Amino acid sequence: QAKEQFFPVLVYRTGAYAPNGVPFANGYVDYLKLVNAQGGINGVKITFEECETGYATDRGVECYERLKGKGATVFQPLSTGITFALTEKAPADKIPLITAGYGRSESADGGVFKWNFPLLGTYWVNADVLVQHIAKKEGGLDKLKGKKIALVYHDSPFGKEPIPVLQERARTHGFDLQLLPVTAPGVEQKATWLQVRQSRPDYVFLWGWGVMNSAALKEAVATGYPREKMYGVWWAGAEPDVKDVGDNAKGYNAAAMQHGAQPDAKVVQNIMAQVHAKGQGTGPKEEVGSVLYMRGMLSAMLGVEGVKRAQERFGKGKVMTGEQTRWGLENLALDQKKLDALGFAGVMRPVSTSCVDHMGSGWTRIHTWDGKKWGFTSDWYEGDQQILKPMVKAAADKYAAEKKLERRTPADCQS
Amino acid sequence: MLYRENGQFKTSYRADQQIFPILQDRVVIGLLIAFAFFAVPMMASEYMYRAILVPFLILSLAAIGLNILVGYCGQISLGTGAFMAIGAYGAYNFMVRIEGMPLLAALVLGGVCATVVGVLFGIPSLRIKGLYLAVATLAAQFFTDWSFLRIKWFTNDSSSGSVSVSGLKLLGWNITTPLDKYLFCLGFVIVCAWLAKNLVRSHIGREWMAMRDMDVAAAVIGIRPIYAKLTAFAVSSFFVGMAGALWGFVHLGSWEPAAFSIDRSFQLLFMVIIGGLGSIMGSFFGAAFIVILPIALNQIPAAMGIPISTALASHLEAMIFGALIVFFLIVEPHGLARLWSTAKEKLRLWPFPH
Amino acid sequence: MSTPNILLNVNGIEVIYNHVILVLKGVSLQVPEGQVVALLGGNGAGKTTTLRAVSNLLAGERGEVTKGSIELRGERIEKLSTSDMVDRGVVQVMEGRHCFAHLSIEENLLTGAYTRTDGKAAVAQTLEKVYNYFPRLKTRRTSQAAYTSGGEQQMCAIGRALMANPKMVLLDEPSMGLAPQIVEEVFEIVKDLNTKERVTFLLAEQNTNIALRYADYGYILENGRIVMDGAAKDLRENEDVKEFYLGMGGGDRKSFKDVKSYKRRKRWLA
Amino acid sequence: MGFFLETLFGGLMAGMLYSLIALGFVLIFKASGVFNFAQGAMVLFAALAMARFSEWVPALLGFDNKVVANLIAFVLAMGCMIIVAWVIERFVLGKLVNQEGITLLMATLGITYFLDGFGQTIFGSDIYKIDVGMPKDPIFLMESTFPGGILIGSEDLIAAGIAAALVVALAVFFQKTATGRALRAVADDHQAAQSIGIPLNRIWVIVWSVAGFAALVAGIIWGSKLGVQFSLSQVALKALPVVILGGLTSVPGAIIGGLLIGVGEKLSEVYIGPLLGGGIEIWFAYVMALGFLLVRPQGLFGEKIIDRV
Amino acid sequence: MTDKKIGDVILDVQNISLRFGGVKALTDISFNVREHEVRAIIGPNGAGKSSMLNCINGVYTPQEGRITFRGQAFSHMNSRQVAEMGVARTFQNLALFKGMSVIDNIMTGRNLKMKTNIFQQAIRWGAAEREESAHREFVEHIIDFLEIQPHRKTPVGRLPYGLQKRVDLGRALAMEPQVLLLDEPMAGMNVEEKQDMCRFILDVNEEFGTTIVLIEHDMGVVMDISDRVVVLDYGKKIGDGAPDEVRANEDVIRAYLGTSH
Ligand SMILES: Nc1ncnc2c1ncn2[C@@H]1O[C@H](COP(=O)(O)OP(=O)(O)OP(=O)(O)O)[C@@H](O)[C@H]1O
Ligand SMILES: Nc1ncnc2c1ncn2[C@@H]1O[C@H](COP(=O)(O)OP(=O)(O)OP(=O)(O)O)[C@@H](O)[C@H]1O
Ligand SMILES: [Mg+2]
Ligand SMILES: [Mg+2]
Repeated sequence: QAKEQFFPVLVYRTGAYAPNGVPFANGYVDYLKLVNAQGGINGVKITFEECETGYATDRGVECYERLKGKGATVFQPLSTGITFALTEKAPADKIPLITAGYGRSESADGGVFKWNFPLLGTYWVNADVLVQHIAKKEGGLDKLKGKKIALVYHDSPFGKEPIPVLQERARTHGFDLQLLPVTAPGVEQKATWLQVRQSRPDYVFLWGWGVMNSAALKEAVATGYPREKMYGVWWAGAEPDVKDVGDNAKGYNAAAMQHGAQPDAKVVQNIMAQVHAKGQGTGPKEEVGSVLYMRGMLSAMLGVEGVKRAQERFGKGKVMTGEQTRWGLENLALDQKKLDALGFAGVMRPVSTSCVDHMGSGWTRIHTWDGKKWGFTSDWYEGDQQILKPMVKAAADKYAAEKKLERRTPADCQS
Repeated sequence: MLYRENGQFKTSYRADQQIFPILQDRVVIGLLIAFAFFAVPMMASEYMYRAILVPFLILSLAAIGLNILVGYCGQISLGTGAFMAIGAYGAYNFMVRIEGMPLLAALVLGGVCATVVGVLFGIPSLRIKGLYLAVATLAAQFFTDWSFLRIKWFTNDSSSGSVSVSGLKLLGWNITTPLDKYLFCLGFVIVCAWLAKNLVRSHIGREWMAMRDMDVAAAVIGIRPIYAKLTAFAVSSFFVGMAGALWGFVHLGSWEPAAFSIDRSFQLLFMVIIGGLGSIMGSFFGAAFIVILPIALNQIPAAMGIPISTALASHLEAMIFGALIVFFLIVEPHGLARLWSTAKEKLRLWPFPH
Repeated sequence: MSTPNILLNVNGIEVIYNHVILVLKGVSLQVPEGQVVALLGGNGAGKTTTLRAVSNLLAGERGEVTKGSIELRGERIEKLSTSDMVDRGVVQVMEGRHCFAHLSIEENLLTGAYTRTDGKAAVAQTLEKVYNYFPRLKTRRTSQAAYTSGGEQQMCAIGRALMANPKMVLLDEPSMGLAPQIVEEVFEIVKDLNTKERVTFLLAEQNTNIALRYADYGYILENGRIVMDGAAKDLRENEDVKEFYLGMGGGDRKSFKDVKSYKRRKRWLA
Repeated sequence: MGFFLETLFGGLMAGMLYSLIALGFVLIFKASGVFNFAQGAMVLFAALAMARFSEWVPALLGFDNKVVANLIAFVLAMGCMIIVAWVIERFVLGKLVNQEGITLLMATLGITYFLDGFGQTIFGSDIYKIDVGMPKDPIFLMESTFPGGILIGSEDLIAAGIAAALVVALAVFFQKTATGRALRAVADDHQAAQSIGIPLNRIWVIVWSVAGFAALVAGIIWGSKLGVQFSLSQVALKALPVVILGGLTSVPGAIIGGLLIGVGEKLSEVYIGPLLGGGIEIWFAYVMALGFLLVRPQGLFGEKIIDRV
Repeated sequence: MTDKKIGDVILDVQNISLRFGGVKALTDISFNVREHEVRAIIGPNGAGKSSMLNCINGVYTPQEGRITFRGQAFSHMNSRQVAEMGVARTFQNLALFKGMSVIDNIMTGRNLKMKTNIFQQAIRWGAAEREESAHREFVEHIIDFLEIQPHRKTPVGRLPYGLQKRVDLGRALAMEPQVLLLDEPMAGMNVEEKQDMCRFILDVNEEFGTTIVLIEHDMGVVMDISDRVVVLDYGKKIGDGAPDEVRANEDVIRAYLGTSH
């Protein structure tokens, strides 16, 4: 039998979130194709199968069960809800979950969450970085005192994730946090923006997904709230969010999870040359290099690198099991050299994970919409570990207590 | 010729009141249950359990609950998801807040929570009727969705509003493997279905149906609308609540309010209508249809090796699903259960038509 | 009258409800133009079903004609829709009233004229005529139909059918629920329309007595089969009919109080 | 005070937008007794058609006049809606004559799935734009009286005007014409309506086409507000409380209901919401409708529900 | 007529007036019903006969007047109370439970007499089952009595009109009523069926001593089987007395009978 490493691909190409889901899925699949075009993972060919979740948890679970049976070694659930559900199932099945830039923030604690890998950053990091950024703009954290920040969020676990960090920050720096939930899917936000207009916050953080983002921007236009004062989560900072608002969204900022829209990155060029040029591209060419496409690619790369790293220990050119891949992800060491070789120079910074740290790194930039495209407008930030670490630990401990789990021993970490 | 009740004389009313008065039916059902308990575990794969059988069983239970309300009592509800959520979060709270809470008790108590809220939301039904009531029940749906997101106490202060349970245990039996879960659900659902069937063929069931068919006449023969409607809401929510608890505990293991969204409510309504209003058996048919159909449609292209894109496949799936629903409604507006009994009637006449 | 042409010809039809319940087992009957034909028979004989088959209202009841043919002026009509039938001048008055509950009596009557194209004045004229037939409707013209008495609804249903200016009316139990006086009146109206406007009637009726008085010809339907037919006056004289349908065993009418034995007709049929 | 007025106006505007969708429901219910859950899907379908045609037509014919493109797209989209109406009558409703309300409701849910899938298959599932030149910038009223003035979305204002006009036209149609009366008769009793010769199939095609037209107008307005994409079908959920509050059978009810819900929803979110943690408007709208129904079970202007022995 | 003992007044209707907006359905109606008698109410269409029954039943609440049942006076009756006091009723417009079988329809008539609670019913085994069987037996007697055995398990919606009327009667009989109100029980039946129906009604009246209030348009039936007749016209009472008296009453002839029968 040929040596093939199977990658399940959970996607949503239909439904309310399709405009965002499609480019992500295309990036993901294109990267896998690129790896194959370059000879596979040390000679092991990648096979993959898409499964449509429609962003619905029960369908996601069904996809998981189905693709698991086909020999999946790593899952990327691509929805907070599905992540929650799979977190319960993965340990029994011994399949790691990569949730790059989403999922439960406390799962960064590998001591409790053995099978979860929120690589490259969690929502808590994202929220923390936004605070840091505006503090910098204001001229220091102390300048935040008395300021008012409104969080306009998707009323769901996803939208509520940043609240503890922001509350913590608000307490220490003395700024006001106004919470404005928006009922999913967020097509009607008039009341929310009337409240914004009334309280005139200094900044608005936009924690939305899908149609909610563009609707928020349009309401901001209609109520005259300056877009420059709006900062989005990294899922609210892609082309579909601003495309049909166009010029009116000019000045709107969002966090960039390491990367932004970088059509001229090396890896993107590779895809154009080795995949699209051969007519094997998954989506339209124009979309290649867009924000969510890049994120899909990045996520795929992390999975592939996990397998590659595992092969280093368990045998090059072999097909890895879920457990072996888990080790690979836990011992990921993507230094600058490797990244450069992969073509990710300028797209992301090095990541290295460990038994306790399943996040690896949390580098983030801010990018801004200029009416036509996204461009970086800040330097790199990282989440403030002094604040985040204790929070992660406390939350993870609570989870462990609820589940009657023991923290992993150092011995277990070696395995 | 095989399927006849000829020669099967009932010597007591009791015998005539059995769930399946015809011997052949009893044998078939007996075999079916035996098959489910003994043969299925020998053949089913893990995927079958987790993605099909367990959801099918749990949703059947919810459909039975909804059928009591809609099919038997005639009160259309679009808020079933809410009562599932209440059952799930209720059971969860009993589980985490009371040390050593037995699983079964938690599930039942979850059902009780749903019952209480169900009765509360049932009160307007005394005045509001038909489609007005149907839409008004969405108030329950959106209100509970909101409550479980907003009121932290319900989710044991989880920052995101999502909760999880594990380590299910019943009288020393650790329910961990998919097979365990399947058997547990199977037993639970069969018992519940039996209870539900008993209710609907007792006088309380007749009161519900009387309310459904002609409420003024029902009142004239001494049925109190308040009692009939509220018990229907109560019993229905009880089953739905337990189903919700099972869905959370056994199927998902971890859930957020979105697991019980309005889509779930519609899905359940589909089940009872496709399956057959006013039929316990129909609830199973409906659940099977709605659970299996999309999965099957989804896998057909891959299984046949037709290379179409995921998006197109799922659009086609939605189209075929919608078309099939319409098709079945046209073939038999009273659902699969009626189709089934018509088929049986034909069989009874076979080989002589009519 | 010379040999009248056959307006409606029902030819050995079988009707099955719900794919399994066989109700009509080969019913044949003919309605000559300009005549009143009565369809008699006990409960469940299949009278309503026969009328539904003619007016093509079976589909809504999940019934279908599986054998035989129905012809209107020689044209096969089984595949037509009800509104096509109305266009051809055939209107049914449904059993059990079926008024439009939310519309007022007058609106009910006016909808009856939906298919008419001869202008408002003509419709108003017919409306006046209907009000003349049923003065009670005029007094209740603005009430919602649902809140009128059973008899008023029955009048409304009949009046509504007349509003279409039909050539042929299928009347299903017109006398049901009407006070005796009004029953007479209804049949007078039937006679009136029949003689003056040459409207053809096929009426299903339980009140055999009066039906046979006004009809030209009668069919007796039992158990989905025609068991007897003949000119109305012959039927009236028939001993069996007298006994079983007119309640006149041995010449005299028996008091309802004294009749003790039932099941006779069933024996007769067996 | 200024803020209160602003919220009030905001609510009124939002309410008009809901009315626009509610209208589709009312039309179909009034004329056939079908509670059409597919209205949301029809809005999406119409909007998708409009958006894509206005993109394709200039590309295909090679001209660059936005107004003409929009006009042609509108006509084509309307054509699509008529075809949809015809197909629905021919293959769905025509075969379900005389069935119970709930069966018909389920059938429309089936249609919803079909239309969602079909619409996205032919028109795509990305975000598309409808640009009929709706002004985006806010208008400020009474700037002298209140600091900052009272803000009103100009887009909303136009939408509200269109909605009002549409409603008036339809209300007249239903109350004053013979067809209107026939439509109401059909809603009461399919079979009886058939028996007096009302051609159900033709009537239904007409009604569904009119509802399709309402969906198209709603789709254009909502679409230019939100962008055309799948979530558009979910705005239907916002129209449901409007429909029951105004009365399922009343065209003016759709407007009044819309205004009440819009205002109630916004005021509650702005004034009560913060006390409860926010996000209450959706359920508040339903609870409000529920409250009204307790007093008048048929909605404000609906036809009385008749139960009589 | 002679061998039957007619007792005291069981139901006394005093000065009932009922209006619907502008429509005066009943104006100041008084009459009484004696135990064991067959009391007919006749009158032209829309006279208010059904409305009268609805008032007695508690479906309508009259604006004025009282109804005395066995010496107890009520100005408003609640349907449930009325049922508990032993008044049963059939309907002009067939108010059967369409989706239920004949047996179930008649069984609902026994509901007031069934006492097991919801938990016992859910378990069924034991008390609930015994109760069910006992009542089922009673219902089977009614079915035999009404000769609808072959249709036992048919959903009533599928039955022809006449049989539905019989089931309606069966349901009322299942309540073992003391007073039975019948609203046009023989509409839509042919003579023979009417004869059967009369037989049922008289049997009930004679065997169980049930008091009967009957609305009927067939004068033959009314004159033959009733003991006393009330005549309503436009909501007013225009006659009351034995059949022969009523038949001779000029007002009644003018308003209702047309020609004298
Ligand atoms: N919709 C239906 N589904 C199933 N069976 C039906 C249906 N309608 C009528 N039947 C059956 O068809 C038979 C004939 O019914 P039909 O209504 O034609 O009788 P009928 O002669 O009009 O009686 P009646 O005088 O009581 O109205 C009956 O046995 C009845 O049970
Ligand atoms: N709920 C109601 N609302 C309005 N009007 C009503 C209502 N119920 C009855 N009526 C009116 O009261 C009058 C008496 O009606 P009722 O039904 O009592 O007549 P009836 O004597 O039974 O006539 P029939 O012999 O035709 O059945 C009628 O004119 C009717 O329209
Ligand atoms: Mg009939
Ligand atoms: Mg009456």
